[in-house]
Amino acid sequence: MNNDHLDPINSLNVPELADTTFAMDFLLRAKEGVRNIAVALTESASPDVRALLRNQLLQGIAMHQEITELMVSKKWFHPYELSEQYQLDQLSAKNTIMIGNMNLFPADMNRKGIFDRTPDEHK
Amino acid sequence: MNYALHEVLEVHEMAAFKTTCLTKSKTMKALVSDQKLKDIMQQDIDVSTRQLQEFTSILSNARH
Amino acid sequence: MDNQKLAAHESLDLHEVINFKTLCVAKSKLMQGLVFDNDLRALMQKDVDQSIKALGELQKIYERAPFEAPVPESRPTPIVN
Amino acid sequence: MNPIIQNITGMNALSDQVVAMDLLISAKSGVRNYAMAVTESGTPEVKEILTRHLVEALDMHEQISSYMVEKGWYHAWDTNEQINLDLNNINTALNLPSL
Repeated sequence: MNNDHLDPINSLNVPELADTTFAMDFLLRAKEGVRNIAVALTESASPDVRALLRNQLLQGIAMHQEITELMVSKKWFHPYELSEQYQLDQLSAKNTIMIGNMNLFPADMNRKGIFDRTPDEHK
Repeated sequence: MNYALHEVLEVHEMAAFKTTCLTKSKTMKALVSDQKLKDIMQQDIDVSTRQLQEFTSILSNARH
Repeated sequence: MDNQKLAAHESLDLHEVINFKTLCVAKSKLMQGLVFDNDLRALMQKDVDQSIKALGELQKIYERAPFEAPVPESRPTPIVN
Repeated sequence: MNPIIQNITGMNALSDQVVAMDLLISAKSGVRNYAMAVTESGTPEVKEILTRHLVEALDMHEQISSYMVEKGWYHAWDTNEQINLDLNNINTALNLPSL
Protein backbone atom coordinates (compact mmCIF):
# COMPACT_ATOMS: atom_id res chain seq x y z
CA MET A 1 0.00 0.00 0.00
CA ASN A 2 1.23 3.52 -0.72
CA ASN A 3 -0.04 6.93 0.13
CA ASP A 4 -1.70 7.65 -3.22
CA HIS A 5 -5.36 6.99 -2.56
CA LEU A 6 -6.12 6.87 -6.29
CA ASP A 7 -3.60 4.08 -6.96
CA PRO A 8 -5.61 0.90 -7.76
CA ILE A 9 -3.02 -1.19 -5.87
CA ASN A 10 -4.61 0.18 -2.73
CA SER A 11 -7.95 -1.40 -3.53
CA LEU A 12 -6.41 -4.86 -3.03
CA ASN A 13 -8.21 -6.70 -0.22
CA VAL A 14 -10.34 -3.67 0.51
CA PRO A 15 -13.68 -5.57 0.86
CA GLU A 16 -12.30 -7.81 3.62
CA LEU A 17 -10.62 -4.87 5.29
CA ALA A 18 -13.89 -2.96 5.29
CA ASP A 19 -15.94 -5.92 6.45
CA THR A 20 -13.63 -6.76 9.33
CA THR A 21 -13.56 -3.12 10.42
CA PHE A 22 -17.33 -2.68 10.33
CA ALA A 23 -17.93 -6.04 12.00
CA MET A 24 -15.56 -5.08 14.80
CA ASP A 25 -17.37 -1.77 15.15
CA PHE A 26 -20.68 -3.62 15.26
CA LEU A 27 -19.36 -6.00 17.93
CA LEU A 28 -18.07 -3.18 20.11
CA ARG A 29 -21.40 -1.37 19.77
CA ALA A 30 -23.32 -4.50 20.77
CA LYS A 31 -21.05 -4.93 23.77
CA GLU A 32 -21.37 -1.29 24.78
CA GLY A 33 -25.16 -1.56 24.36
CA VAL A 34 -25.48 -4.55 26.68
CA ARG A 35 -23.36 -2.83 29.31
CA ASN A 36 -25.33 0.40 29.04
CA ILE A 37 -28.65 -1.39 29.44
CA ALA A 38 -27.35 -3.32 32.44
CA VAL A 39 -26.29 -0.08 34.10
CA ALA A 40 -29.63 1.49 33.26
CA LEU A 41 -31.45 -1.48 34.75
CA THR A 42 -29.67 -1.07 38.07
CA GLU A 43 -30.85 2.53 38.09
CA SER A 44 -34.50 1.96 37.23
CA ALA A 45 -37.24 1.15 39.69
CA SER A 46 -40.49 1.23 37.70
CA PRO A 47 -41.67 -2.29 36.87
CA ASP A 48 -42.64 -1.48 33.27
CA VAL A 49 -39.29 0.19 32.57
CA ARG A 50 -37.48 -2.75 34.12
CA ALA A 51 -39.46 -5.28 32.07
CA LEU A 52 -38.71 -3.38 28.88
CA LEU A 53 -35.02 -3.02 29.65
CA ARG A 54 -34.72 -6.64 30.69
CA ASN A 55 -36.16 -7.78 27.36
CA GLN A 56 -33.81 -5.51 25.48
CA LEU A 57 -30.90 -6.74 27.57
CA LEU A 58 -31.56 -10.37 26.66
CA GLN A 59 -32.06 -9.36 23.04
CA GLY A 60 -28.78 -7.46 23.12
CA ILE A 61 -26.95 -10.46 24.54
CA ALA A 62 -28.41 -12.67 21.80
CA MET A 63 -27.33 -10.15 19.15
CA HIS A 64 -23.86 -9.99 20.65
CA GLN A 65 -23.68 -13.77 20.48
CA GLU A 66 -24.76 -13.80 16.84
CA ILE A 67 -22.17 -11.21 15.83
CA THR A 68 -19.47 -13.09 17.73
CA GLU A 69 -20.37 -16.36 16.00
CA LEU A 70 -20.49 -14.71 12.59
CA MET A 71 -17.09 -13.09 13.10
CA VAL A 72 -15.55 -16.33 14.34
CA SER A 73 -16.97 -18.30 11.40
CA LYS A 74 -15.68 -15.69 8.92
CA LYS A 75 -12.27 -15.81 10.63
CA TRP A 76 -12.46 -12.10 11.45
CA PHE A 77 -12.23 -12.77 15.14
CA HIS A 78 -10.09 -15.42 16.87
CA PRO A 79 -10.94 -15.62 20.57
CA TYR A 80 -9.39 -19.08 20.81
CA GLU A 81 -6.19 -18.55 18.75
CA LEU A 82 -4.63 -15.49 20.28
CA SER A 83 -1.63 -15.37 17.94
CA GLU A 84 -3.98 -15.19 14.96
CA GLN A 85 -5.90 -12.40 16.67
CA TYR A 86 -2.62 -10.61 17.41
CA GLN A 87 -1.68 -10.61 13.71
CA LEU A 88 -5.13 -9.35 12.77
CA ASP A 89 -4.99 -6.55 15.35
CA GLN A 90 -1.57 -5.38 14.21
CA LEU A 91 -2.49 -5.54 10.51
CA SER A 92 -5.72 -3.60 10.85
CA ALA A 93 -3.97 -1.01 13.00
CA LYS A 94 -1.23 -0.69 10.37
CA ASN A 95 -3.69 -0.37 7.49
CA THR A 96 -5.85 2.12 9.30
CA ILE A 97 -2.86 4.25 10.23
CA MET A 98 -1.98 4.32 6.52
CA ILE A 99 -5.49 5.47 5.64
CA GLY A 100 -5.32 8.02 8.44
CA ASN A 101 -2.15 9.48 6.99
CA MET A 102 -3.62 9.88 3.49
CA ASN A 103 -4.81 13.21 2.23
CA LEU A 104 -8.28 11.93 1.39
CA PHE A 105 -10.25 15.15 1.17
CA PRO A 106 -7.96 17.79 -0.27
CA ALA A 107 -10.75 20.13 -1.40
CA ASP A 108 -12.82 22.38 0.77
CA MET A 109 -15.68 20.17 1.90
CA ASN A 110 -17.94 22.97 3.07
CA ARG A 111 -21.05 22.48 0.92
CA LYS A 112 -23.23 24.53 3.18
CA GLY A 113 -24.02 27.26 0.65
CA ILE A 114 -25.83 24.89 -1.72
CA PHE A 115 -28.56 23.85 0.67
CA ASP A 116 -30.47 27.11 0.97
CA ARG A 117 -32.62 26.68 -2.16
CA THR A 118 -33.87 24.04 -4.63
CA PRO A 119 -32.19 23.72 -8.06
CA ASP A 120 -35.10 25.57 -9.73
CA GLU A 121 -34.44 28.58 -7.60
CA HIS A 122 -30.86 28.90 -8.81
CA LYS A 123 -30.63 31.99 -10.92
CA MET B 1 -8.26 -25.84 27.58
CA ASN B 2 -11.62 -25.48 25.86
CA TYR B 3 -12.41 -21.89 26.85
CA ALA B 4 -11.06 -18.62 25.50
CA LEU B 5 -8.57 -16.86 27.76
CA HIS B 6 -10.64 -13.70 28.14
CA GLU B 7 -13.67 -15.70 29.25
CA VAL B 8 -11.71 -17.52 31.91
CA LEU B 9 -10.31 -14.24 33.24
CA GLU B 10 -13.81 -12.79 33.33
CA VAL B 11 -15.20 -15.82 35.18
CA HIS B 12 -12.30 -15.51 37.61
CA GLU B 13 -13.29 -11.88 38.32
CA MET B 14 -16.91 -12.85 38.85
CA ALA B 15 -15.91 -15.71 41.14
CA ALA B 16 -13.82 -13.38 43.29
CA PHE B 17 -16.69 -10.90 43.47
CA LYS B 18 -19.30 -13.55 44.26
CA THR B 19 -17.07 -15.09 46.93
CA THR B 20 -16.91 -11.84 48.87
CA CYS B 21 -20.67 -11.35 48.39
CA LEU B 22 -21.42 -14.79 49.77
CA THR B 23 -19.09 -14.32 52.73
CA LYS B 24 -20.67 -10.99 53.50
CA SER B 25 -24.26 -12.25 53.23
CA LYS B 26 -23.47 -15.26 55.40
CA THR B 27 -21.86 -13.26 58.19
CA MET B 28 -24.13 -10.25 58.03
CA LYS B 29 -27.31 -12.31 58.10
CA ALA B 30 -26.67 -12.98 61.78
CA LEU B 31 -26.61 -9.26 62.43
CA VAL B 32 -30.00 -8.27 61.06
CA SER B 33 -33.26 -8.43 62.96
CA ASP B 34 -35.90 -7.91 60.27
CA GLN B 35 -37.29 -11.27 59.14
CA LYS B 36 -37.94 -10.21 55.56
CA LEU B 37 -34.40 -8.91 55.14
CA LYS B 38 -33.17 -12.20 56.61
CA ASP B 39 -35.21 -14.10 54.02
CA ILE B 40 -33.83 -12.06 51.14
CA MET B 41 -30.30 -12.61 52.42
CA GLN B 42 -30.89 -16.36 52.76
CA GLN B 43 -32.09 -16.41 49.18
CA ASP B 44 -28.98 -14.53 48.12
CA ILE B 45 -26.88 -17.09 49.96
CA ASP B 46 -28.62 -19.99 48.23
CA VAL B 47 -28.35 -18.48 44.76
CA SER B 48 -24.74 -17.37 45.27
CA THR B 49 -23.78 -20.82 46.54
CA ARG B 50 -25.16 -22.45 43.41
CA GLN B 51 -23.54 -19.85 41.16
CA LEU B 52 -20.16 -20.36 42.81
CA GLN B 53 -20.45 -24.11 42.33
CA GLU B 54 -21.03 -23.50 38.62
CA PHE B 55 -17.97 -21.26 38.50
CA THR B 56 -15.96 -23.98 40.21
CA SER B 57 -16.74 -26.41 37.44
CA ILE B 58 -15.85 -23.88 34.69
CA LEU B 59 -12.63 -22.88 36.40
CA SER B 60 -11.50 -26.46 37.03
CA ASN B 61 -12.18 -27.27 33.37
CA ALA B 62 -10.11 -24.26 32.36
CA ARG B 63 -7.13 -25.27 34.44
CA HIS B 64 -4.27 -26.66 32.41
CA MET C 1 12.46 -4.55 31.97
CA ASP C 2 11.17 -2.99 28.77
CA ASN C 3 11.07 -6.34 27.05
CA GLN C 4 9.23 -8.08 29.82
CA LYS C 5 6.20 -10.01 28.64
CA LEU C 6 2.80 -8.62 29.59
CA ALA C 7 0.29 -10.41 31.78
CA ALA C 8 -2.61 -12.18 30.09
CA HIS C 9 -5.27 -9.77 31.28
CA GLU C 10 -3.32 -6.66 30.25
CA SER C 11 -2.72 -8.11 26.81
CA LEU C 12 -6.41 -8.74 26.30
CA ASP C 13 -7.23 -5.23 27.42
CA LEU C 14 -4.65 -3.98 24.94
CA HIS C 15 -6.39 -5.97 22.23
CA GLU C 16 -9.64 -4.19 23.14
CA VAL C 17 -8.08 -0.75 23.22
CA ILE C 18 -6.14 -1.23 19.99
CA ASN C 19 -9.24 -2.30 18.09
CA PHE C 20 -11.20 0.53 19.60
CA LYS C 21 -8.54 3.07 18.65
CA THR C 22 -8.25 1.61 15.17
CA LEU C 23 -11.97 2.15 14.72
CA CYS C 24 -11.63 5.68 16.06
CA VAL C 25 -9.01 6.51 13.44
CA ALA C 26 -11.05 4.95 10.65
CA LYS C 27 -14.24 6.70 11.69
CA SER C 28 -12.75 10.10 12.33
CA LYS C 29 -10.93 9.93 9.00
CA LEU C 30 -13.80 8.72 6.82
CA MET C 31 -16.49 10.81 8.50
CA GLN C 32 -14.58 13.85 7.34
CA GLY C 33 -16.02 13.11 3.91
CA LEU C 34 -19.51 13.54 5.32
CA VAL C 35 -19.35 16.53 7.58
CA PHE C 36 -20.06 20.07 6.49
CA ASP C 37 -18.50 22.21 9.11
CA ASN C 38 -14.82 22.91 8.55
CA ASP C 39 -14.08 23.35 12.25
CA LEU C 40 -15.62 19.97 12.99
CA ARG C 41 -13.59 18.51 10.17
CA ALA C 42 -10.40 20.05 11.55
CA LEU C 43 -11.18 18.65 14.98
CA MET C 44 -11.73 15.21 13.47
CA GLN C 45 -8.39 15.42 11.72
CA LYS C 46 -6.79 16.41 15.01
CA ASP C 47 -8.33 13.29 16.52
CA VAL C 48 -6.93 11.24 13.63
CA ASP C 49 -3.43 12.62 14.23
CA GLN C 50 -3.58 12.07 17.97
CA SER C 51 -5.08 8.62 17.62
CA ILE C 52 -2.43 7.56 15.10
CA LYS C 53 0.23 8.52 17.61
CA ALA C 54 -1.59 6.73 20.42
CA LEU C 55 -2.15 3.68 18.25
CA GLY C 56 1.54 3.52 17.37
CA GLU C 57 2.47 3.57 21.05
CA LEU C 58 -0.10 0.89 21.83
CA GLN C 59 1.17 -1.31 19.01
CA LYS C 60 4.68 -1.06 20.42
CA ILE C 61 3.55 -2.30 23.85
CA TYR C 62 1.28 -4.90 22.30
CA GLU C 63 4.39 -6.54 20.84
CA ARG C 64 5.15 -7.73 24.38
CA ALA C 65 1.93 -9.78 24.58
CA PRO C 66 2.50 -13.45 25.44
CA PHE C 67 0.67 -14.53 22.27
CA GLU C 68 2.65 -12.19 20.02
CA ALA C 69 3.52 -13.60 16.58
CA PRO C 70 5.33 -12.44 13.42
CA VAL C 71 2.98 -10.18 11.50
CA PRO C 72 2.72 -10.98 7.77
CA GLU C 73 2.62 -8.38 4.99
CA SER C 74 -1.13 -8.79 4.53
CA ARG C 75 -3.77 -11.17 5.79
CA PRO C 76 -2.50 -14.75 5.43
CA THR C 77 -5.90 -16.18 4.53
CA PRO C 78 -7.93 -13.73 2.44
CA ILE C 79 -11.68 -14.02 2.61
CA VAL C 80 -12.77 -15.77 -0.56
CA ASN C 81 -16.53 -15.85 -0.29
CA MET D 1 -30.12 -5.30 64.63
CA ASN D 2 -30.02 -8.09 67.11
CA PRO D 3 -29.51 -6.35 70.49
CA ILE D 4 -27.24 -9.02 72.00
CA ILE D 5 -24.80 -8.99 69.10
CA GLN D 6 -25.12 -5.24 69.06
CA ASN D 7 -23.78 -5.09 72.58
CA ILE D 8 -21.08 -7.69 72.05
CA THR D 9 -19.70 -6.09 68.92
CA GLY D 10 -20.41 -2.51 69.82
CA MET D 11 -21.77 -2.10 66.29
CA ASN D 12 -25.06 -0.53 67.18
CA ALA D 13 -24.73 1.66 64.10
CA LEU D 14 -24.81 -1.33 61.78
CA SER D 15 -28.56 -1.21 61.42
CA ASP D 16 -30.69 -3.28 59.10
CA GLN D 17 -30.77 -0.24 56.87
CA VAL D 18 -27.00 -0.24 56.43
CA VAL D 19 -26.94 -3.97 55.78
CA ALA D 20 -29.75 -3.64 53.23
CA MET D 21 -27.93 -0.77 51.52
CA ASP D 22 -24.79 -2.86 51.34
CA LEU D 23 -26.80 -5.68 49.78
CA LEU D 24 -28.31 -3.26 47.25
CA ILE D 25 -24.90 -1.92 46.25
CA SER D 26 -23.55 -5.44 45.94
CA ALA D 27 -26.52 -6.45 43.79
CA LYS D 28 -25.95 -3.42 41.60
CA SER D 29 -22.25 -4.15 41.13
CA GLY D 30 -23.20 -7.75 40.50
CA VAL D 31 -25.45 -6.81 37.60
CA ARG D 32 -22.81 -4.55 36.09
CA ASN D 33 -20.02 -7.07 36.56
CA TYR D 34 -22.12 -9.79 34.96
CA ALA D 35 -22.94 -7.55 32.02
CA MET D 36 -19.21 -7.08 31.44
CA ALA D 37 -18.56 -10.80 31.80
CA VAL D 38 -21.39 -11.83 29.44
CA THR D 39 -20.11 -9.55 26.69
CA GLU D 40 -16.63 -11.03 27.06
CA SER D 41 -17.69 -14.64 26.71
CA GLY D 42 -18.04 -16.50 23.45
CA THR D 43 -18.29 -20.16 24.40
CA PRO D 44 -22.06 -20.88 24.43
CA GLU D 45 -21.87 -22.92 27.64
CA VAL D 46 -20.12 -20.13 29.56
CA LYS D 47 -22.35 -17.48 28.06
CA GLU D 48 -25.49 -19.37 28.99
CA ILE D 49 -24.39 -19.72 32.60
CA LEU D 50 -23.39 -16.06 32.84
CA THR D 51 -26.66 -14.90 31.24
CA ARG D 52 -28.64 -16.94 33.74
CA HIS D 53 -26.59 -15.51 36.59
CA LEU D 54 -27.22 -12.03 35.21
CA VAL D 55 -30.97 -12.60 35.29
CA GLU D 56 -30.70 -13.91 38.85
CA ALA D 57 -28.65 -10.88 39.87
CA LEU D 58 -31.37 -8.68 38.37
CA ASP D 59 -34.03 -10.52 40.39
CA MET D 60 -32.00 -10.02 43.56
CA HIS D 61 -31.53 -6.35 42.79
CA GLU D 62 -35.25 -5.96 42.17
CA GLN D 63 -36.14 -7.70 45.41
CA ILE D 64 -33.80 -5.76 47.62
CA SER D 65 -34.66 -2.43 46.04
CA SER D 66 -38.41 -2.93 46.39
CA TYR D 67 -37.85 -4.08 49.97
CA MET D 68 -35.99 -0.87 50.67
CA VAL D 69 -38.67 1.22 49.00
CA GLU D 70 -41.25 -0.52 51.15
CA LYS D 71 -39.23 0.21 54.29
CA GLY D 72 -38.83 3.85 53.34
CA TRP D 73 -35.05 3.54 53.07
CA TYR D 74 -34.95 4.18 49.38
CA HIS D 75 -36.92 6.95 47.70
CA ALA D 76 -36.49 6.30 44.01
CA TRP D 77 -39.20 8.76 43.01
CA ASP D 78 -38.73 11.49 45.58
CA THR D 79 -35.36 13.11 45.20
CA ASN D 80 -35.80 15.51 48.09
CA GLU D 81 -36.80 12.75 50.44
CA GLN D 82 -33.82 10.68 49.30
CA ILE D 83 -31.45 13.61 49.83
CA ASN D 84 -32.74 14.11 53.37
CA LEU D 85 -32.23 10.44 54.09
CA ASP D 86 -28.73 10.56 52.58
CA LEU D 87 -27.79 13.55 54.72
CA ASN D 88 -29.09 11.79 57.81
CA ASN D 89 -27.09 8.67 57.03
CA ILE D 90 -23.96 10.69 56.30
CA ASN D 91 -24.26 12.33 59.70
CA THR D 92 -24.75 9.03 61.45
CA ALA D 93 -21.64 7.66 59.76
CA LEU D 94 -19.60 10.79 60.48
CA ASN D 95 -20.54 10.84 64.15
CA LEU D 96 -19.71 7.21 64.61
CA PRO D 97 -16.90 6.83 67.13
CA SER D 98 -14.17 4.64 65.68
CA LEU D 99 -13.21 1.76 67.93
